[in-house]
Amino acid sequence: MTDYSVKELMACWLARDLVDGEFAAVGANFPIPRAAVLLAHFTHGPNMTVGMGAFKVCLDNVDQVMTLKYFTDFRPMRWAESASYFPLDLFGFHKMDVFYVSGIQIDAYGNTNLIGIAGEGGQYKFRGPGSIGTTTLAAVARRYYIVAEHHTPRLFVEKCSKISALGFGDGTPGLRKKLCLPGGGPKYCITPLCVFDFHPETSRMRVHSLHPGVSPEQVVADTGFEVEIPAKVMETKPPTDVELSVLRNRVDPEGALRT
Amino acid sequence: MTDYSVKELMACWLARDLVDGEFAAVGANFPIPRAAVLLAHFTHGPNMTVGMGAFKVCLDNVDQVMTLKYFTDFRPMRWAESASYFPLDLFGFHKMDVFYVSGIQIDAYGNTNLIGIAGEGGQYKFRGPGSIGTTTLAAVARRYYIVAEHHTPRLFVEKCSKISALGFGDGTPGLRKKLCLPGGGPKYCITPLCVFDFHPETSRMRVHSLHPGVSPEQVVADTGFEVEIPAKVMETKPPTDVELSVLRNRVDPEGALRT
Amino acid sequence: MERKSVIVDEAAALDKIQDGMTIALGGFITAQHAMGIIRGLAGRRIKGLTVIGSLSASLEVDLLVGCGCVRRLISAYVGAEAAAPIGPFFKKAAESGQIDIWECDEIIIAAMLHATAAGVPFFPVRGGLGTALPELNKDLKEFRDPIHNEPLLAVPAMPIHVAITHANCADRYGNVQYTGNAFADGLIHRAADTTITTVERIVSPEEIRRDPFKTAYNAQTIVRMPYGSHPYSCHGLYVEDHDHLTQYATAAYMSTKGDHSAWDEYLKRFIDTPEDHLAYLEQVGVRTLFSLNEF
Amino acid sequence: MERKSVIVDEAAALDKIQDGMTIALGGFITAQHAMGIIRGLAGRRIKGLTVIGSLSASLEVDLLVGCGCVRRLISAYVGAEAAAPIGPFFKKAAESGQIDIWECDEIIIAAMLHATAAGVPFFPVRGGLGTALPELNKDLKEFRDPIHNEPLLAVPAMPIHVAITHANCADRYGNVQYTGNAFADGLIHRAADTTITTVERIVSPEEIRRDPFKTAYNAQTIVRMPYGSHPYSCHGLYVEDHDHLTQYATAAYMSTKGDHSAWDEYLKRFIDTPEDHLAYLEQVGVRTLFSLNEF
Repeated sequence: MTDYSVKELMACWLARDLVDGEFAAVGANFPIPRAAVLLAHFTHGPNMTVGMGAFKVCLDNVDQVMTLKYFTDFRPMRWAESASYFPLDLFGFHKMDVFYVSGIQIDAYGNTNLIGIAGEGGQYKFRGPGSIGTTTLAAVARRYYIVAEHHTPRLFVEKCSKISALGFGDGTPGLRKKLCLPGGGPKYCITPLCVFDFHPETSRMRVHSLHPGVSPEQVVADTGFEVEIPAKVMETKPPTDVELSVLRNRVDPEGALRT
Repeated sequence: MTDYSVKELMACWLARDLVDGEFAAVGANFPIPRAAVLLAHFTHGPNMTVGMGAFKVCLDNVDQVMTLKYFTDFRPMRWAESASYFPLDLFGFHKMDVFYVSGIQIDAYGNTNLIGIAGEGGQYKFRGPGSIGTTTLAAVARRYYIVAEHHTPRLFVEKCSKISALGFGDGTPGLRKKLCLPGGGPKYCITPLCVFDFHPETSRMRVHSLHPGVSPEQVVADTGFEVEIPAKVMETKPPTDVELSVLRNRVDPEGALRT
Repeated sequence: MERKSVIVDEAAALDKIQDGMTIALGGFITAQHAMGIIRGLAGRRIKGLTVIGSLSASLEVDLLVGCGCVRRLISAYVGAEAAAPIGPFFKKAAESGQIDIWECDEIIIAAMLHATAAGVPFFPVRGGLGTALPELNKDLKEFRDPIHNEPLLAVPAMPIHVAITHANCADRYGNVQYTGNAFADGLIHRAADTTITTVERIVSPEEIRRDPFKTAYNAQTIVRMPYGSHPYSCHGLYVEDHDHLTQYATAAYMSTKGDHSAWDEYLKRFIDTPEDHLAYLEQVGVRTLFSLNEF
Repeated sequence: MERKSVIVDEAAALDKIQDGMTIALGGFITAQHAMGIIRGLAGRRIKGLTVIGSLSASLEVDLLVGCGCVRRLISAYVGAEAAAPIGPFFKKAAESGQIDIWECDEIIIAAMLHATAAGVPFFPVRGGLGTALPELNKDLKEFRDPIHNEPLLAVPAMPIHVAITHANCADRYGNVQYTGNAFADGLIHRAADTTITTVERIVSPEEIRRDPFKTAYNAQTIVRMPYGSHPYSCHGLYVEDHDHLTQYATAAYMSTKGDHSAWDEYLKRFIDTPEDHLAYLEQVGVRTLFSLNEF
């Protein structure tokens, strides 16, 4: 089996959870989900609608995709079937199948924070960049994934200082339904150490699988909230040779995920 | 002075009340306002935004404009600076300066009816074609004109059976303001006999001017509501030679208004 | 794995529309109606439809009313301007109470579609206050806005099973492009669960990608139907068939007055006998079709 | 009577923007900002602006914050992705409470613009319920929809004095066309009282009329500014000047940490010394400008 980086592992794992025909968008500066969507499109999703920057593209005849530094990059225009600029219309979000979220804090109930961390007297001790589109998309997209490029106790906290995208709130059963949010909420959270899912009753994160070579103790040590680890925990299935080959040759020729 | 038809008189009178720079739309199958807008554009409104079918056109270099049978006619495309399809966006209506309304009934307070006339047991004895865009435009356009191609007691009634476009309701002072409608309501109503304006206190129609040769008695006889005729009533100013020349040569070469 | 084509034939498209569904028809007044599908529904005498004739409709809706397909009608206008100030069957059905009418104007119907497309339960509008609309249409609720306490009308969202549109071209993957105005077609596409689009021409995906900004939406079902909007216009290709519309309007009007002969003849010739869209076009005739050149 | 041109020079356009106004900036993140005007406002040290950086903004907003122009900020994001995860002056001003932030995401800001453009007092959205947004932004009101009693968030309309956008071309009558995406520029145009658009090229009215479907809106004021979006991109012409953005981000970051030398140098060279947009481009240099070719 070929050697692989943990980012490649994360991308391959996320790709497998995408279904042909789904509608998924690829952001810029969020390389793991980008790779996951493109990999799924190339391996088993020819009928996926792929949002790339401000376009919907189909890449069936495309050998290699360039990496974009900026979301608004015009170059995917060459593969575009239509132009797409969602926030403008208020439209179609609830028809989005899948979406990816990150944050400066991620809490035990899958809430995320891009706003900031409160300090003294109502001010911020750390201000984040802003919610982008996550507040609404987390509310309405059919499902979403939380993707963390690091796994530290400062990132994974018991409670977000400010919630910008609602996961399962404080864990109140049926909270999302009570708020009439059409989206199902976060399905998984993937980190460099493990995959979390959400306990169906408590809505708290628990370990779904550990990446190869990662111990339960390491996850406990690096997570800022008390985390449930089932007795029999799976190992995250590593990338196959085929996946790695498509990933490296067509999706990520520049090797952004290899380090 | 050249001879003219009453429709030509109506178009010329309406044209004079349009100001350069205003935004006015030209419907199909509503030939008098159409002629008024185009005439104003040619004579004193080079900076008007003229909505013609689904386009915004500028006709400064256009010798003659064809008459359209159907609103959706694609041919004004040849003069278009932009495509325009208002209802789609819910936008910009409150920025529309001027609009023209007709009806199967027009009442003493400038309300109009395109819906129908109630019969027995909640049914219609006469069903109209529907409100088109008049309900909202009458609420929000800065001002509007009611244009009647006929003047009969059946058309001009004390109270509309069903109001599709609100003028001044039942005359309650400040009604439009109370309903927070941004538009000023109907400014004038023009008919083949006269121009009506609205009494500033009662909001009822009263004769503003009589067309040349029309007697006050004729207006009273042909109006279904009690109409105020001021002691010193003006005569509607007839078309000038210049107006008629532009109207006949550039706006209405086919003579739709001449009969 | 291969990418799937979404092109189907006429019968397969018609099979997607069943009794009792809510359908939204594209185009605007006398432009761009998917007449191949609409005539098919009339021919099959589909029953109990809720029909959204967006935003203002023409005699395509009148035809569905005349053939008994319509239970509930949502449109700001039903007529053909110079050719017919009002749809005759629509008028009669409205007067007899045979159909329910969701009373609205174009902006209220647009607000309903916007709410549906955006996935919110309602949209607020100003037009309609002080008119007969809230009395005639119980779905419209007067309320006070929660911020400034201003009076408004709440227009509810409405689930729509199928949008049915006509456009100039599409590729086999359902990317639809128009030469002229798409009117509210993109909006009803987004509001509906699925979209059937008839097109004048199928073009290559490469042709579509030449100007992706021209793509109006991606339809789930494409049917090729040249002159598919006849007797209505298709921007960039052909104008309304004024004589045909007049023939329809006259026959329908006479039928509502008790003289059914012309209408029965129309129905037989243009709706019931032709086994498909091309058979209909044969009835219309090449000479007539090619007389409708736009400019 | 003759039709008037709406083309003005840079100074005349800048004179339209005064202390305390609410302005909405076009483009999206690192694309298509009217930098000629924005740099002009920074250079004039205009005060007390409410700035809408729609829908997500970049360092053009950070520059205005850094020059003390901003009282209140409305944007879903302030950063430059790979070149700067967050605007440094924005971060510092937010942490020190120097500016008010109208907390939102892209869809909430879009709802605010839609409400303003449509002339209704508010628009309803679902996103934001259960988050910190209603607590942080007192303008957002939780309410129950009047039809189904579902919980929603009301996003109020907000009067906007001037929209400031950058596009590829316009004619002398203000008809604006884009080669690429216009993002929310059409929306802020409709929401604002008046629009100033800087364009790469003035084209003939005939050129505009060649494809009226490409006209995004009609601006009240046009200023010719080639490379007017630099250091941001303009679709179809040039990409972001990544090095310039990095230079800005580094200088600004150091300044927020107390070392002002690089920022003072940046400010002097690019904001305060150049007497107009072309003088700024001379500072950037022809070699750099022409290195930004898109493909």
